[in-house]
Amino acid sequence: MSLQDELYKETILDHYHCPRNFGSINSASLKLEGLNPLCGDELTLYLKLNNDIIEDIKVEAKGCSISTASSSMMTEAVKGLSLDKAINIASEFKQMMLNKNEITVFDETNDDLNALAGVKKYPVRIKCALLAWNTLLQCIEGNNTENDNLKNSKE
Amino acid sequence: MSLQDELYKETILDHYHCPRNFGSINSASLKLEGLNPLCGDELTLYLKLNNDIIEDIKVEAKGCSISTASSSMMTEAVKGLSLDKAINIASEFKQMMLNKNEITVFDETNDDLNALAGVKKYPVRIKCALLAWNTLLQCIEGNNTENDNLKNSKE
Amino acid sequence: MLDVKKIKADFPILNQNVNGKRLVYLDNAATTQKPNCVIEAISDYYKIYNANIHRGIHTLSQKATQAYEDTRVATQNFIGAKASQEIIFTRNTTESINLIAYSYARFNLKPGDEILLTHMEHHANLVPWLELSKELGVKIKYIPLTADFRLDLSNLNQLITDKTKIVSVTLMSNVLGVINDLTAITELAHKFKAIVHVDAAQAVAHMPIDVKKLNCDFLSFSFHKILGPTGVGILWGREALLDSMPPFLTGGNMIASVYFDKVTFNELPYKFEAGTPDIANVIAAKTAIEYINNIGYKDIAKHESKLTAYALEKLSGQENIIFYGPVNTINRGSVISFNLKGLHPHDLGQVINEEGVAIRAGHHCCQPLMRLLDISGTIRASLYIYNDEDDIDILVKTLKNAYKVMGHVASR
Amino acid sequence: MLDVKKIKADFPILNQNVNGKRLVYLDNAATTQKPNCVIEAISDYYKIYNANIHRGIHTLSQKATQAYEDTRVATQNFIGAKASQEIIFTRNTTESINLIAYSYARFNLKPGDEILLTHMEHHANLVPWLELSKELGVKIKYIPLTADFRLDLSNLNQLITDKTKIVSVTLMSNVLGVINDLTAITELAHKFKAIVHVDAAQAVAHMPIDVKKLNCDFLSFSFHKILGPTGVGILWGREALLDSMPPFLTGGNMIASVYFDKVTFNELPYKFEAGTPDIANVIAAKTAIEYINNIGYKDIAKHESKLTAYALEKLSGQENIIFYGPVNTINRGSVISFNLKGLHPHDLGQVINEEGVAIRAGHHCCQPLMRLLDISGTIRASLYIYNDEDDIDILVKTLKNAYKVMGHVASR
Ligand SMILES: Cc1ncc(COP(=O)(O)O)c(C=O)c1O
Ligand SMILES: Cc1ncc(COP(=O)(O)O)c(C=O)c1O
Repeated sequence: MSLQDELYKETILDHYHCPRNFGSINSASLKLEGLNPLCGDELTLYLKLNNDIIEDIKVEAKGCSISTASSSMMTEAVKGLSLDKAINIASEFKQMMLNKNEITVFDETNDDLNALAGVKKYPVRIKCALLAWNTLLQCIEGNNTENDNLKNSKE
Repeated sequence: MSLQDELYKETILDHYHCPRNFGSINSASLKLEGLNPLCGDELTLYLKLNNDIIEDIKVEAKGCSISTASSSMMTEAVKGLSLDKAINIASEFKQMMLNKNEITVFDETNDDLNALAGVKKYPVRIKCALLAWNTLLQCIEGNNTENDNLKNSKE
Repeated sequence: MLDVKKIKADFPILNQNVNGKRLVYLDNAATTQKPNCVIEAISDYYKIYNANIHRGIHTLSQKATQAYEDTRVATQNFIGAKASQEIIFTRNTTESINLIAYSYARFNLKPGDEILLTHMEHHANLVPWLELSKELGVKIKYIPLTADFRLDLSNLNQLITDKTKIVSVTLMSNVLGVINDLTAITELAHKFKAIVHVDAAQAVAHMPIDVKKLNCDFLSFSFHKILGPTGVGILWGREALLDSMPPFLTGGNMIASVYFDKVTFNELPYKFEAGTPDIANVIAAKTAIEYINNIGYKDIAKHESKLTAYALEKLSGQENIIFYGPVNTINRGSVISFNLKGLHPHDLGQVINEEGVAIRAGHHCCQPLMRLLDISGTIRASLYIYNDEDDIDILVKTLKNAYKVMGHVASR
Repeated sequence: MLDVKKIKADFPILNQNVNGKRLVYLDNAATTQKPNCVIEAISDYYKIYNANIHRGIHTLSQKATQAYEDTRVATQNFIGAKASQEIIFTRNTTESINLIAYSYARFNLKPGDEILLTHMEHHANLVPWLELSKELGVKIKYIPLTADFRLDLSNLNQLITDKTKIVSVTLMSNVLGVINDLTAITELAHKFKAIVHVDAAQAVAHMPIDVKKLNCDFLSFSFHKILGPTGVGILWGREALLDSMPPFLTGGNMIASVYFDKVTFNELPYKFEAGTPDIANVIAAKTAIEYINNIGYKDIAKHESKLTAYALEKLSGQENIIFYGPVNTINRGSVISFNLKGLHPHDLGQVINEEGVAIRAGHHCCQPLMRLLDISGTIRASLYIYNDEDDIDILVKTLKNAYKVMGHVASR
């Protein structure tokens, strides 16, 4: 199998070349920077909440194809959802990337995410795929436990 | 070759069983404790000086056959000598034990010392053979540089 | 039951003569020999997938990283740890204890606090604390020994108080052979919120280690004492405890982000593993664990107990012998210390070595214990899975020769 | 001239396919491969004379001790040190630098004092000092870089003053490939009584090290970067300096005498080597030195220079390439960092790996330097004695494929 078949699938390259929801939100309710210490990939996540609903989400990222594509897919997957539902999807995604034995498959709505399953075969790249999702989870958790957006955004 | 031929020669065992100048000197001019950290052998060296001459020398030792025999031979070799001459013999002895290439042979007066040449083949035991001699050298040096016998004796 | 012949065949070093005699290796408490599979695990690494780990994207680096992390998981399971990130690879037990002293104790103890040790500790579990006591003004106390070489716990209530912050004890003495029951100690220590470190360096070869059952907070051992390579030890610590500690050694791999004026640290376990580790040996350590697990601690214990009983009996027949340690097999491992009256252990050791028998003579890194016993050292015969009764018989025969060579010297 | 074919045959790992392609190993700056003789030195130790060292009276222990100390002498000669006791064995360069920070700097620097580093240092030579600056309130200063990636010494007079206590610089950059002339730095530092540490981790593979000529006070490197085993590094220090320092790690072997309430330390080098060392690997390190000496640095330099010139030329022909480091062979080693515009180094590294070529992609433990260069990382191809023009050709061919797989992304 070639690298294109396993890792750099068309869907991934598409998101990589045209990342969705790329940019920043001026009046973000939540903002958090994420970092992959191993490779130096960085991103900044912006969330605009309406009560519990993710009304808007944007990502500024400097990263490899996997991390860029993953964050692009992440924004598509959680935009419009409640925070709880977003947490659910993020957990499912982490499950897909980290669980060696079980195979997670996303339904049609989130079909793009399935393209990232191939990353599992490249252990060092898993962190690239997880960066956006871990940042999302931390961002929501920080909001829940602290209710202190300013501090959160300064992390 | 057997152990008796190489290491535990008759001369050595004789000094081991009946160490010469064994004991302490009440009115010692110099006193110093020596220690072999690797095996825990300890000795206390006492010197009674008359000007520059080693008038009397005694050793209290708790050690193996090699360290006991070597300290016994040391006392015999330097008793009655000037400090300078004692330093010379000690240096020659160290030369014999540590120099891999040259062969040192002592003359008749100090013939017993030649018995210790076999220790060279047993590297861990060299320190046993050197303990008394190093203590002697340190004791004399301490006296020369500090002229402070009390401090020296408290080392 | 353990098949010694079969096991022996796995250890190439045992198949040789020393001083013209068959090698009888009885210095296992210092370091054990290595089976072929461990030696091969090292050369396989170098021959097939040697590469630096953790940051490499290429195939060799990924293989090496995987194998390195596999050992962490194997070690986790080996000692019943909750999470693999609780396993920190160090060079040896000594470094593990220094890590606790530098990164935990230095930041959590203040003048007047107390550290409790025992009279049977190895220098590795003495000197770091003595140094710390000088630096911080903390006090060191000791659990004394009973006449039969056991920990004397009768005054434990006075020894552990609310001043006690760290209790660090060996699970098995490398001189006396005794295995310590630590239940009362850990219980009382935890009552007073002290943390307990268990030095398992000697114990791990002889008995299964379970950090949950031991109820300790830190534990350390070295792989070279359980058939593994030199250069690898571990510190295990409760995750919350390790998380709360600042790093010890700093540099590459242990960081999250580095700027010219600030730095943030990586998560556990990497926070405590700075620089390129001893990759080959960490990987081979897993093979050592597998080898031991294949034999099983149950059979190891049975074999050791039987052999220790045999050795104690045969040695007891030797004139003038003095044992330092219990002369029975109750709660003791296969480490046997003794002297022959009127012979210096170094001379005795030399005579024994002459017959191809490797034993240790000296203070065994327990100088204070030697002073307590009023001796300069002992002869120590330590047995392991590849030793048999024949080895003991040869040892005993060498003893008979000792007085002939050395004569007898009344203690001076 | 160096016979690459013959050398290659000594390295078993090179004789294999990775991802179905012949392995082309170009990650030598991370760690080098090991010749058969080094691998055999390790297994010979375990198969013939494995034993714990320094205190053992038996034959195996004496053999092992001798071999261990032989490496010390070989290392002494290798770097032109005055005395073998100036060589301290550590796990790696990282530990060596920590040793200086913990045992020298902590006791000799006070608030307001300054440490001088450079902008091209590896995390190993940054983080220990940054930590120290937090603890002691000392200030870190940096020698900046010129536009052509060299140390900018034009303001050295402002950077080194009587406040400067430690200067720690790399002899060769593991990213830029440049070899630094340290003459002016050491001279000025010594004028102000600062001590100079040279990080030779990267340099030692490429050029002969002579501590007298370098005129430094400390020097460190890791053997895994010069054909030796993992797990062994050295710290060299002037004897008087090392003598004046308190020990770092404490425990067995580094002591003279231990009591329950006090301890005195052993002499150099043992004072700094606590616990059972990585005996097997220290012994095998000597074989690595011998292998390198047999080839000779003169031939190594010639080969590297020729190959580096070839690689720079071939790579220059690649569209969109950006080099980070001199595009000539003057005062530079065979470490070549670059990017292809519009490709992330991780993706490029992955594509290259797919063709059996092992290179490194990332920040190379130089995050601050990456920020300075305004990149997240580079591709780094580092060449050594077993590489040839064929390897370079294959690398260059893989680059041609990268845009085909990944497309081109304008920088965001
Ligand atoms: C310049 C430089 N310094 C220090 C190091 C750290 O070496 P080690 O990881 O062996 O401690 C390296 C290697 O990664 C290096 O290239
Ligand atoms: C009880 C005990 N603790 C600690 C150590 C030190 O182990 P290492 O030298 O591997 O650090 C030893 C072994 O010598 C030991 O027996």
